[in-house]
Amino acid sequence: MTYRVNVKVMPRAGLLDPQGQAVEHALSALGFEEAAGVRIGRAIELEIAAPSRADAEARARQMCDKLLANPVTEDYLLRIEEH
Amino acid sequence: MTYRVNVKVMPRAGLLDPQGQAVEHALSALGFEEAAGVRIGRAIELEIAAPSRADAEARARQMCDKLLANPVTEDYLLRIEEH
Amino acid sequence: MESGDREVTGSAVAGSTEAFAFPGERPVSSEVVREHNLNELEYERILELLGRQPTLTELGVFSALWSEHCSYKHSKPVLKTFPTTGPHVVQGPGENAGVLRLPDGWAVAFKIESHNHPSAVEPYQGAATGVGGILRDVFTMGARPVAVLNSLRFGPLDQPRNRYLFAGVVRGVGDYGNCVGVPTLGGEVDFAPGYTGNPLVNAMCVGLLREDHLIRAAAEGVGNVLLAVGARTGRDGIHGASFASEELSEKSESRRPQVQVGDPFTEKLLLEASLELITSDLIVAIQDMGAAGLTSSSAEMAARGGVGVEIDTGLVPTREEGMTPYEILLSESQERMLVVATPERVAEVRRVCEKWELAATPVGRVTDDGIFRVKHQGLTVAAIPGQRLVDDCPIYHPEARESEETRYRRTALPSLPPSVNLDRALELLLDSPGIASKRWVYEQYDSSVQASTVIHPGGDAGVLRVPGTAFGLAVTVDCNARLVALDPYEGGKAAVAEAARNVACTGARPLGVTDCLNFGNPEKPEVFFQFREACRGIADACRVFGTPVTGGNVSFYNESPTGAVDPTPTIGMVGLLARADRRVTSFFDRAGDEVLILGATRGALGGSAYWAEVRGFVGGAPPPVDLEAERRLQDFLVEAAAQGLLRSAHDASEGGLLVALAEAAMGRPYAATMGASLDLEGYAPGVEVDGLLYGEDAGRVVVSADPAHRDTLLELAGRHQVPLFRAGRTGGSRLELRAGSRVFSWVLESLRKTYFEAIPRRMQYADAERSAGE
Amino acid sequence: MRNVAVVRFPGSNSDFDALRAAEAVGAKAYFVWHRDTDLQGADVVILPGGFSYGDYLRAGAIARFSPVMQAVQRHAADGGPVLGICNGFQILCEAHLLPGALLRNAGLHFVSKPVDLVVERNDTPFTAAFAVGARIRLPVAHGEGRFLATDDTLRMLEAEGRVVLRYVAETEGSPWQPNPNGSAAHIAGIRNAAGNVVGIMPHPERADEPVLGLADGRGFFTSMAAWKPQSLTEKVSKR
Ligand SMILES: Nc1ncnc2c1ncn2[C@@H]1O[C@H](COP(=O)(O)OP(=O)(O)O)[C@@H](O)[C@H]1O
Ligand SMILES: [Mg+2]
Repeated sequence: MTYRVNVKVMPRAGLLDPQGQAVEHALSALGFEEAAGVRIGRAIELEIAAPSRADAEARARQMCDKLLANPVTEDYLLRIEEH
Repeated sequence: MTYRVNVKVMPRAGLLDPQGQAVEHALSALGFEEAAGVRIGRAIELEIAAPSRADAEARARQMCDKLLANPVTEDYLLRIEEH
Repeated sequence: MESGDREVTGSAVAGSTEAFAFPGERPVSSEVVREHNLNELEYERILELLGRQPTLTELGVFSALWSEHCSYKHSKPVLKTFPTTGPHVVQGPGENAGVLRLPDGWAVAFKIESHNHPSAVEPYQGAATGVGGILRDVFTMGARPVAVLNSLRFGPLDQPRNRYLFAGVVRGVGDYGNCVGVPTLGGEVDFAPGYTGNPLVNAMCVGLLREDHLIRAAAEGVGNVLLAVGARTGRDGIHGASFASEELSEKSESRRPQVQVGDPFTEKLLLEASLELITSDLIVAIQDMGAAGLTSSSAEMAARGGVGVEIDTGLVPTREEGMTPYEILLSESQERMLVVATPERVAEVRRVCEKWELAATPVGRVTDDGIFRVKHQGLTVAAIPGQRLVDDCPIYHPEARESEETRYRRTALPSLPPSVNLDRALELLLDSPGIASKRWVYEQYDSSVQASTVIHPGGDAGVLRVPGTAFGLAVTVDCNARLVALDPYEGGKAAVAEAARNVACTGARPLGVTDCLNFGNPEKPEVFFQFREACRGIADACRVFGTPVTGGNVSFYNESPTGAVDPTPTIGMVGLLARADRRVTSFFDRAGDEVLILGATRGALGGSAYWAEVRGFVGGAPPPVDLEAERRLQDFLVEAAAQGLLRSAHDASEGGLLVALAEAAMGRPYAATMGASLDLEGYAPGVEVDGLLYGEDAGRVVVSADPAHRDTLLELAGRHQVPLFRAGRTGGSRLELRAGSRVFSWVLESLRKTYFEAIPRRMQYADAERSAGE
Repeated sequence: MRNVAVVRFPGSNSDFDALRAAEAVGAKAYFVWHRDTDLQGADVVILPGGFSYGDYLRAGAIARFSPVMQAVQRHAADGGPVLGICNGFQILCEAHLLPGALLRNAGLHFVSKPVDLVVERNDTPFTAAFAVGARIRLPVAHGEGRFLATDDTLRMLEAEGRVVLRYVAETEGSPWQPNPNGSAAHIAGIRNAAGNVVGIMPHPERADEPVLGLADGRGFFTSMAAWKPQSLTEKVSKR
């Protein structure tokens, strides 16, 4: 079975996000004043071959903890779909 | 009403994604041989004040087309939740 | 922004030192005091100084200003022994950066700073914010930053964690400096087991100013307004200063302050705004909110001006809701400045900042009662006699004793026979990351921005021209920690001598020094011994060279579970090149040139890279540095370059004479090689071949010159009493060498592959290696 | 005398360099602020290198919307010469004044070093002083310089001879030279159809004097100074 894994890695809440800030300014300069709280992180897509969805998720977590997300500055969110 | 908007901006399919390749290589080096097809893009979170979900979505699209994604090299995906 | 328009809350009774706990703040218990890294003696001093119990806010203020990082409580007496004066010294130690006089009304401001602990926790942000801080130290003097340098130490690259730290730090240094638009003109990187778990990240900045634009960070003028300029204040790096003043341990993981994130874009705006404010004479004083943020910047500026300040933390723009005065005072959010201006100028100051899209918010004022007073929505939460707050931290004179182990190591010799022959040894050395080309590093650093770079990284010192003038500056950072570890005094001398040699090789005259003293826990006698002796060596060398120490930084407690780091007193030096177009590079570049060796070789292998890398032995007595000989060598190089007699000059450092010759011949990765055939017969009679090729005696330089200049050079060398040996000619695609009975011949192309690929090969996938190996 | 407007965006960092290089060939060069809407009678516009808006999101993505860019668009539409250097090139692509996009370097690292290039067109206001096929050396310093476009666009660029600068395939004497960023077809610089808008990744303004070790960059500015309004239209109509 292969599963499609979506990882969203975002800057820790409370940490400065200069990129998000700059984009928020740009948006309101472009007339999108209704946009607020812009934060920018990484989106990672991958496929995992695994016997079960649970296994796929477990492995994906390990990948995030070990490599895909920086525990010091980032939080991540996993979404898994069959494929 | 404010809506939480999740934008996922990914490199257009078929385009070389050196970062994705590097991460895929690092994953297998770490023993995650089951990971494949790694692609890396941008995750953007923001809040939009709008009268309706439809309006929020329409505005979010405009933001993506105008600024958040580069039509030449990127595709984007929107997800909107009430908030 | 509105908050900025509000009036600063009226003063409390002048002179009153009454203060109240902020609602909800913990009472000050002995436990709380300990958490703040204050010992009994220090707490007693606080009680005595206040005549009452401190509030938690006040305790936080004391713990920041009395941390090692801010108070220099273990190092002050030793630092006092550095020579700090000279006819060309415009600003010595004590300001944000030292300043030296240059020709034509110009001056150079320069300073080095460590960011070791933050980089150990988060290499990318740690290094980036390190660069940001040192840039601010320089442009708050009124100088435009024109060069960045960096001195880095990591554990061996065969461990993934070390590769990850190395990759992250280099990316952080690069991304920040590149974005702000300051060229990185030099640096050094070395690798040794002692740095595993505690990397060293030292950043140096060099700036240019018109001497009459110099501004000092002294608050003056009762009634003047304090403005916070730049980024909003968040909960970042609270207690960073005291964090930097303790050993890294599991415990510090939990006490770890929230990571500071750098924003080089805002820094660039701050840089332009600050220089506009200073050069258009709109402000009285300006200081970076660096370590201990608003607290140290305001307290130090007040103390320098002999005045008091009153700050209303309620007016400081914050990034997060409900921040307490304690947090606002101690936050180390980046890209913030504290500016002092007369009330009439405030509007103008804010207009300039506005132009650069920066907020400038009045947050306090200068008072006449000498009190450091903090209010929050009308409530006085801190009121401390300002001068004593800055000056009265207890000073310590720790015991100093050299460790038995070091004494033994100095007298020891390699036990194993050489594993490889002498020509293979060269390849091993060129492949060792400490000696190999650092191109993997400096190609990630913009070295051409500002269109003034005359010599890029890759040789000895970096050189930049001063636009609109004929002269230029040479800049370098150097330290061979192996030598310092084995003999702190000689090692300290050697670090200054190498820096001066690197500067002089370009044809520049050494001007002055900024030092970054990275050591372990000073409360350990063997560590304090290293510190004291290394400083004695630095002071002696600076005296002989006429290069005063105009500033620097002490970083103690560089210890990890594996013990103290190798003592690493990094020397940053600037030199004056009278004619930038006469600069001398370090590579052979014309066939048929004479190759000359300056200086004497005794074949000292103590502390050499050859013993360490090839024979697996770190020990022996480092070669003593003859400071007078070094000085004569510098004079010779400066004069020869000024007369245009030299085609290239490269000093022998790690790896000895042979590595220096090979480097001169291999050239830069972007140009063709230029071989040489040399004969050392009669150069160093009686010296064993291994010592001749790989010994690390100080004071030696390899130069190449047009044969037409030979006699002039011989005469000049005679006049300066510099030993000069004619070793042969450049040419061909090999490095050929006769030494005693031995004849060697290396193919440069294959040496180049080794030398230039050594680090890239090891770092191929390092960016993606974070937790691996943790 | 040529009026040369150097546009300053927040985060520009080669603005002074471009100004200096233009002045060095006798141009009357001056800064135009990103909020300005008037180019003050500029004959030539230079978008300098740097990190406008920190290069956040994508290099040039935010700067493209600066008020001044409308004036630049008009200037370009009227056939006025525009040179985008590095970040300026990225801005021109984001603003669709030039096709394609500049992505993160294939090597994933910022790259700062001298590179060898071939000048393929001298019928632009900025390369007229070079012979076609001339080999020059200039510094690059960028993290997002990998030129990329659809196959059709690439074919069109080649067919219309709109590649102005190309990284040489290899350099004798050094295996560490070529294509520093993985650009498609080794493209280092292109021009628009009319030929008046040119974008390049390398930095001629940092290599225009012997004391800097490289001087080939001077040609871009002497070309600019010598260029006459009609000379381009002639060349264009000749094709
Ligand atoms: N971290 C670094 N950043 C920039 N340049 C560096 C760095 N490390 C080394 N270099 C450059 O590489 C060259 C060789 O460095 P090094 O081996 O320390 O020379 P030396 O032994 O003469 O001090 C020097 O030009 C130096 O500036
Ligand atoms: Mg050297």
